[in-house]
Amino acid sequence: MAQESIARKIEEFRLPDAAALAAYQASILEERDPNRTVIIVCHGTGCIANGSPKVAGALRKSIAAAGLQAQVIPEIKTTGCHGFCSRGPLVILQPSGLFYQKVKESDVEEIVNTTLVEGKPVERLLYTDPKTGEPIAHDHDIPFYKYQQRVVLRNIGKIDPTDIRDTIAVGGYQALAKALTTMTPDEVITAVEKAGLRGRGGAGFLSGRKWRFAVENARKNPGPVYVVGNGDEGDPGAFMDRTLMEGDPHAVLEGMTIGAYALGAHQGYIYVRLEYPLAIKHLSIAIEQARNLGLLGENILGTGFNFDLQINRGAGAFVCGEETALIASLEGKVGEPVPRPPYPAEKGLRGRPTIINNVETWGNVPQIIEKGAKWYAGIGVPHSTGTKIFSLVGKVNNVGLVEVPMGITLERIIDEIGGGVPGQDRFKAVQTGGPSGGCIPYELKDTPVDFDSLTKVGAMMGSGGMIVMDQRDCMVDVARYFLHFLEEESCGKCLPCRLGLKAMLEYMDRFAKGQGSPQDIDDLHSLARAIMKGSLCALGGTSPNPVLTTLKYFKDEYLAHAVDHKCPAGVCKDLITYSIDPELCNGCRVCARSCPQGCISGEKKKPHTIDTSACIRCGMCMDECPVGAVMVA
Amino acid sequence: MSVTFKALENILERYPPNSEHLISALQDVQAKFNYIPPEAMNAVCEHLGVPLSRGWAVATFFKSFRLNPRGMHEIKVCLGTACHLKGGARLVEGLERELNVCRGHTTKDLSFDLDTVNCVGACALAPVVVVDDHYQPNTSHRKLRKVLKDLK
Amino acid sequence: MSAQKTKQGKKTKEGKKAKKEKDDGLIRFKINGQPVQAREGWTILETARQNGVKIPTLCFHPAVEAIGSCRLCVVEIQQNGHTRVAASCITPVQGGVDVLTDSEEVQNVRRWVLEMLLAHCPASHQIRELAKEYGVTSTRFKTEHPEDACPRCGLCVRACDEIVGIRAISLGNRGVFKEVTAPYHQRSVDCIRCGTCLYICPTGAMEQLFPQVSAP
Amino acid sequence: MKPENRIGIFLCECGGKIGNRIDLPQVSELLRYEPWEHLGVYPYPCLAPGLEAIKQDVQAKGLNRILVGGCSSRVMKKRFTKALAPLGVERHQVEMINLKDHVAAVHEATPQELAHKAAALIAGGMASLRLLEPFEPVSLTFEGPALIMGGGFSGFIAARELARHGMESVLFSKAQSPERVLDELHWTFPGCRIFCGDLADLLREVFTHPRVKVMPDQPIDYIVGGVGDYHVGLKQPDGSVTEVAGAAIITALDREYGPGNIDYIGGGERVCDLLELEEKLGAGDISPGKMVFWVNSPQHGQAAQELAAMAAWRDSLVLAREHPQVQPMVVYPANITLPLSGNDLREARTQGIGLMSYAPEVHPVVQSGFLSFVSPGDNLEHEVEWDTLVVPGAPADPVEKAQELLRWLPIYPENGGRLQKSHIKFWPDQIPDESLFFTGSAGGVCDLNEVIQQGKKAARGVLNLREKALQGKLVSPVVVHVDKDLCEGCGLCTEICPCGGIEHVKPGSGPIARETDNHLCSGGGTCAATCPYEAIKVLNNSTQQLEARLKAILSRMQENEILGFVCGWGGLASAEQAAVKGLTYPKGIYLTPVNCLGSLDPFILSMAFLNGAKGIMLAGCTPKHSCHYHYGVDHCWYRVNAMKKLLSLAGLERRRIAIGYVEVNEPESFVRMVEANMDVLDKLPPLPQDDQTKARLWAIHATLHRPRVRWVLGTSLRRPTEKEFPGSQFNAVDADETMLEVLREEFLAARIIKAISDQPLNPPGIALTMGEPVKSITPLLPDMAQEGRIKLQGWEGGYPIYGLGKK
Repeated sequence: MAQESIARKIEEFRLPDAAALAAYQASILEERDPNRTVIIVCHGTGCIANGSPKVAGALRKSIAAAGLQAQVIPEIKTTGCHGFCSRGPLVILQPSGLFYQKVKESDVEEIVNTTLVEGKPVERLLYTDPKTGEPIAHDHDIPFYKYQQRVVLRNIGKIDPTDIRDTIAVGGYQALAKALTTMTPDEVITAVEKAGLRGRGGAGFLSGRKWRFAVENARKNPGPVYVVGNGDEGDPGAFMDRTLMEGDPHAVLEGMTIGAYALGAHQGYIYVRLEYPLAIKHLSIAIEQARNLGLLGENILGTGFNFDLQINRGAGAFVCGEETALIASLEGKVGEPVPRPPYPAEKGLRGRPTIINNVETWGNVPQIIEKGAKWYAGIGVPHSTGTKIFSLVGKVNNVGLVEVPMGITLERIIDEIGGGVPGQDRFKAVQTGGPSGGCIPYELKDTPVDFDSLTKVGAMMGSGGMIVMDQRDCMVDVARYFLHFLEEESCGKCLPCRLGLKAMLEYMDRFAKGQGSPQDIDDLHSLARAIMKGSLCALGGTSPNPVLTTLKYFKDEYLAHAVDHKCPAGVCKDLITYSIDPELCNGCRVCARSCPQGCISGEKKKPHTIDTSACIRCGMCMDECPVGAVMVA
Repeated sequence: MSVTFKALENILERYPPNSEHLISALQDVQAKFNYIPPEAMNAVCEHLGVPLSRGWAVATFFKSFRLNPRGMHEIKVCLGTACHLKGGARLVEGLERELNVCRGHTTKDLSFDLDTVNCVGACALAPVVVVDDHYQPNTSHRKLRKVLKDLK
Repeated sequence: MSAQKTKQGKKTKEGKKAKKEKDDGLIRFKINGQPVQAREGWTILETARQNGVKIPTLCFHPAVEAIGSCRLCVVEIQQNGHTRVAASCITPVQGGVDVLTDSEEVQNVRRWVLEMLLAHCPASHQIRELAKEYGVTSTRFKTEHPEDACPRCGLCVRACDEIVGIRAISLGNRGVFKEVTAPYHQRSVDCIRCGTCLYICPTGAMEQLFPQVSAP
Repeated sequence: MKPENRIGIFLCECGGKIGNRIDLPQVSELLRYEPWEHLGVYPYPCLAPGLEAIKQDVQAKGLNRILVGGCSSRVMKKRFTKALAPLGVERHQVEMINLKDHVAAVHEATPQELAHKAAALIAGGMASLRLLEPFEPVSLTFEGPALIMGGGFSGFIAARELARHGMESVLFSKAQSPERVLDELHWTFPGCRIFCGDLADLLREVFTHPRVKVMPDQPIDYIVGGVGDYHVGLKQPDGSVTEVAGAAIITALDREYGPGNIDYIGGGERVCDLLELEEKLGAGDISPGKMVFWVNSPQHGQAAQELAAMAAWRDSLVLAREHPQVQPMVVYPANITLPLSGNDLREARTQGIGLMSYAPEVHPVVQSGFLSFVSPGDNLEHEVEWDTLVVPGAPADPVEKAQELLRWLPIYPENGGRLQKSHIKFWPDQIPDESLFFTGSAGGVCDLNEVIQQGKKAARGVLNLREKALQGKLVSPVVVHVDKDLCEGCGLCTEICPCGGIEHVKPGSGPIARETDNHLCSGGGTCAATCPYEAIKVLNNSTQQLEARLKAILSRMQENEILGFVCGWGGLASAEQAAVKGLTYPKGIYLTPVNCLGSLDPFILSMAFLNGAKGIMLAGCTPKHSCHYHYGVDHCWYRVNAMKKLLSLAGLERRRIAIGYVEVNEPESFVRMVEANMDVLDKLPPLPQDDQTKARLWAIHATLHRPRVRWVLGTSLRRPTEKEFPGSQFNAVDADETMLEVLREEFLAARIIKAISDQPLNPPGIALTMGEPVKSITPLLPDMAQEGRIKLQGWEGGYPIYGLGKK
């Protein structure tokens, strides 16, 4: 694909061998003063949107203005996402680890004067523990971080993703060097097998076995082998791949290169969603820098091994996360899946053995090589080893990205790390595994989060989206939402999926309208089964999950809709009415002005009323009301 | 302005005549003309040796491709799960009324595109709306109205 | 006559090969309990038809490559304990398995697909016939386009590509909006009006579509 | 030497679709005495198990002729040929008889009855297969430059592409320098000044490139030769003719624009058309003030209007940049679409360019200094002020160069003056390679950028041919073969060949035998059926094969049944579609598909009657619109017309033969056609079998073999575009009577010959056998004797005795 050279800080020399890499790392560490303050300003999408670039700029200015003595002039580093997005923009001072949250441009002056000059923390910018109410000064003490175990995300937030020197300083590409110089391809595969690494993309297939299979096929009919990094993170409510690619692109590159070495591949592709421009940019820079250092391309680290990477931009199709569809689009075709077998590991890109792994999976590989399979297998639980990154979103206090060892219970993630549900004592359900995952009710809060346990309760690990829902969320509506999503994303190749999703939606719409009958619920079951069994690819095969799990755990809600014509959560438009609480209403007229139907009346400074006959339940008034006087029932 | 052969040549020269590059080439075309003009589509297909029917199928299959001229400003409303739970759907409906255009289309005066996107991966900021590549975190009707006014 | 010579050469060679296959090349399995024999590369559907077992199809035609999209031809394949449902038109034969063409599971898929087709292709009498044949006479689903007869199986598109080689038409758009069209919904001037798509269309939908996709 | 025939017949049950309707075992029984090596019935020959069985039989029995009795050859043949290719079985060695759609599905009759029909059709197929002739494809050389003629702009880009890929080209151009080309550009592409910068680079590259030879454009004297080896003769000013040789010809023709229609506006200097404006722009004298571009003249069509609007928009941009004292505004009809994006509007805003659309239903009105139009937005009449009013130029016909080229190249003017090359509606595998290159806006109103793409495409096509030639893969199958001994070099075939498959000869080179260019030939067969001397043969689709096939079929038909010919497009498709739709029609019609009705030799028709056909029906594509061989169906019309005349001369009913037209998707029409025709013929008795009638039918047959008759038929093509009639005729009736005259005379002559074929006779004797008055034949006899068609063998009782020469 076309790449204008956007690399910065390109080294002008190649690393002739592994020793040179070590030397280079040493030299970088050499010139860095470990005691020098480094101000880290998070430049994850979240923080950027909240204005972190402004903050960084302001910092530079006022530090220059403050006229500190040379040796204490801090280095300002813009890094990838720290995960704690709900508290952005985040500013962290290293090595002390002082943690400032929700920093605004206006706070910068104070930070510089108080912290840098006087060396005291700015109390009001610290994170306060909602439980104790105590301010917490350092990131590692904040529960959100305390209970995490960061393996794949270890560097994110510490390094500048656009500067390979940072990566190398923290030991990047050491695993590659180790693999290339001290291990045979077979040993690498064995290591991955022993580590028990499972695909982080969704199905959780054992990566090592997949690789072995591909190698055998390549031996049977010789020719090129390809590796693909799947960064087409289509699951709504999931952004760990994005964070990884934006914050530590070299980890992905290194993992893929090691994999390529193990598989004897010389060309690789990273398939990134078009909606992730920053990820594309950082990866391109990383590739450029790695090439220039001889960590990618011809004769890597002087070992004679050649491997190069190319970025393909996704074009907007969820189904392209399915590997055969992804291959189709890599070949410039319509992204329709083809039936498996044959699996890509046998006949993939251009009909050759192809290994497609999620970028997070690739991100795990260097660690396995560096620290050893034993160490890795020690993390998590048997059959689900290592850690998994989750994007913890929805109705939870600490929205953000968390990496935890497999096997940790849902409750711990949501309560300890996530800090519980805002305004309510318990969550209602957790949706995992993206649109074709399932909803797990509060009752199953002790379910350990690993591949098999989640599948057992009808959900799935998926790529790691974890959406927390509270009492204000209607499960019928949620299921409907996912169905609608899948209907839009269905490629339409096979009938059960193309027509089936539409058909299921028809049932759901009936429920949402308060129509339908218990009989419909049984029909829906049988239809769902037909779609599951009949569909051509995984997208269709798993598409009924949201319905089936909600039916399983929240059947009463379905009945409430179908029989009592009520939406307990007050979401489904046709079953709710908006009204204004005269107690709370201060007559500011905002709602009246915002109402597209003009069906809200009332004099200034006097309580308003809604003419429900004309109301289209668009919810404008509720969203706009400054005092929250609009109620829904 | 509509396609010029020079601009096209500059794009096509990047790709060897191989059907594999269809999607990338179309993406470049879209980046250049901010939609895919028919002439450009023909040229790309011709150059890569794929039948027009396939080029068309690909361009209509993938959501990111636009076959009609784009407006001056692009509004993308995120409908990811988090945003959905926090009222993303209501935002779109609001904008549809505001601009009097359906999602996925361009206002008659070509001033705004209204699009929805499955997830921009900024769930912490839900509901999110992306206006001309600027994220509008935790946005609301009122905030959006202001943003649009500034653009006009 | 050069053809003749080469053939002589081939004949003996292939002849031997054929013999060898006779000895060991056979794949044995069961369809609905009835033992059948097949060869490497045959599909379950082909073997079934060879043995007079009826399996309904819509998107299958011998003249073009099968893509297994209509799922009417699904069968249940039982192999030491676990079973799977697969489209027989694209599933190669496999020794030792039990293939069921009319099991509970299969019927469930088939019935639902047919019922949904009734709602979406109401104008096709071929589909109504097929549905009736499998006991589906009414549908629970909304019919939005009463004149629609096209199941989007893409046979016409594959025919125009694989048989004719013109590729005047394609399946545009995706999912529920999928449609058979010529580029830009204009009548294609590339179309040679050979009528192959008309002939191969299993539901008669092409009759309506042809004037829209082909310029006289 | 011809390989011995080893025919294998494979009958398809089609899972009952055929098996239940036709008694296939009985079919085998009926074919028992036909010379086949293998005959079998299969459930699904087309599926893997079936194909495998066929392969085994082919190998085991060394079959080299495969006949599949199944369904549509159009759809299924590839499947079989592909499977059998590895065994060395060639495409033409496989024949398919469509039992499903021509017999099983369309007739209400018992399986036994249908078995008879099936057997007849299969026997016909076998008879045809038996006459196959093996042939070796000819590989072509492809050396020398590409000749780029016509002077269209696409020629330059083609030349550049070729040059860049290391191929020489000779470019004929009026303008001899980049500047001159650009000066004249607006005559063909108004509004393209804005590209001048880029275009200048392009042209400079072309004019200076060592691999491009730019030659002054000269009148064309001739273009002869074929793909890989063309020779073009150019008339020099001094009258001499110089010849240029090349491997391929790219014809680049653009449509010119004439002065716009501004008389009805008046306004003198202040009103002009785009062309004038561009000349002013070139000269740089632009008067300041409001300049309104009014896109008018709907009569030129939307495409032209869109182009004009684009031109106006582009010129406005140029003005805005170079002449800020001008405020341009484009007023265009609302029913055309401007491909402008938000960015363009932004630019327009910043540059101060106005864009307004008017409701086309109400024609705008020009006043002095104002233009009033109705806005589609508010249905209100608005006025714009103008100091200069600009209207588009009028698209004219293609440059006169076109006329010269059309005489030599297979490019045809459509109604509306639009040019189009042949080879537009064929199966790709009917033509070996794309080797006809025609580009430019003469093929249809289009923008410069599009024309440039066309130029590139043409160049790529030429390069592809060269590439193939380098690998020795540039081969043309021998489709048409001209018998040098029979050919008299009359050139009729070249005249009527729609696809350039028969080469031209230099003017004044006299009657020399024709060469065929099988790379261009599409196997339409019109030439073969027309050749007065029957010197042309379409290999493996020959008239002889068709004759054999029909004889076989006729011999198995009952006396009340009729023959049907369907052309491979409209006729065949609609016939088979009838089956798909489940329509039915009487089983008494035996359909024989032919490539195009134009390939039906006239004597095939007479032969059919001679062999006892009760009647004949022909179904082809609609003339003008959809005959894939341009005038094939028109040729056939004339032959049917002649046949009718001869029938009535022979005292038989004209309506025993009828032709009809049907489109590919009109099965109902086809069925109606058949039923109507059957009704007509049911009312007629079978052909009388008495000697008199036989003799007359023989005479008809002989008549249609006569070069004189065939010549008249060949030249009497009913061309839709032609006002004139053959010879010096000036009206249809006249023309028809001449033809009738010729037929009457030749028919009589043929009957005379028949009369004396057994033993010599004197005039009264001849007249007696013929059942004609003596005086009607006496004038003819001496001439015939002179021509040597009959011999004067002596005198008897004062009467001359005529015979055929054998004593």
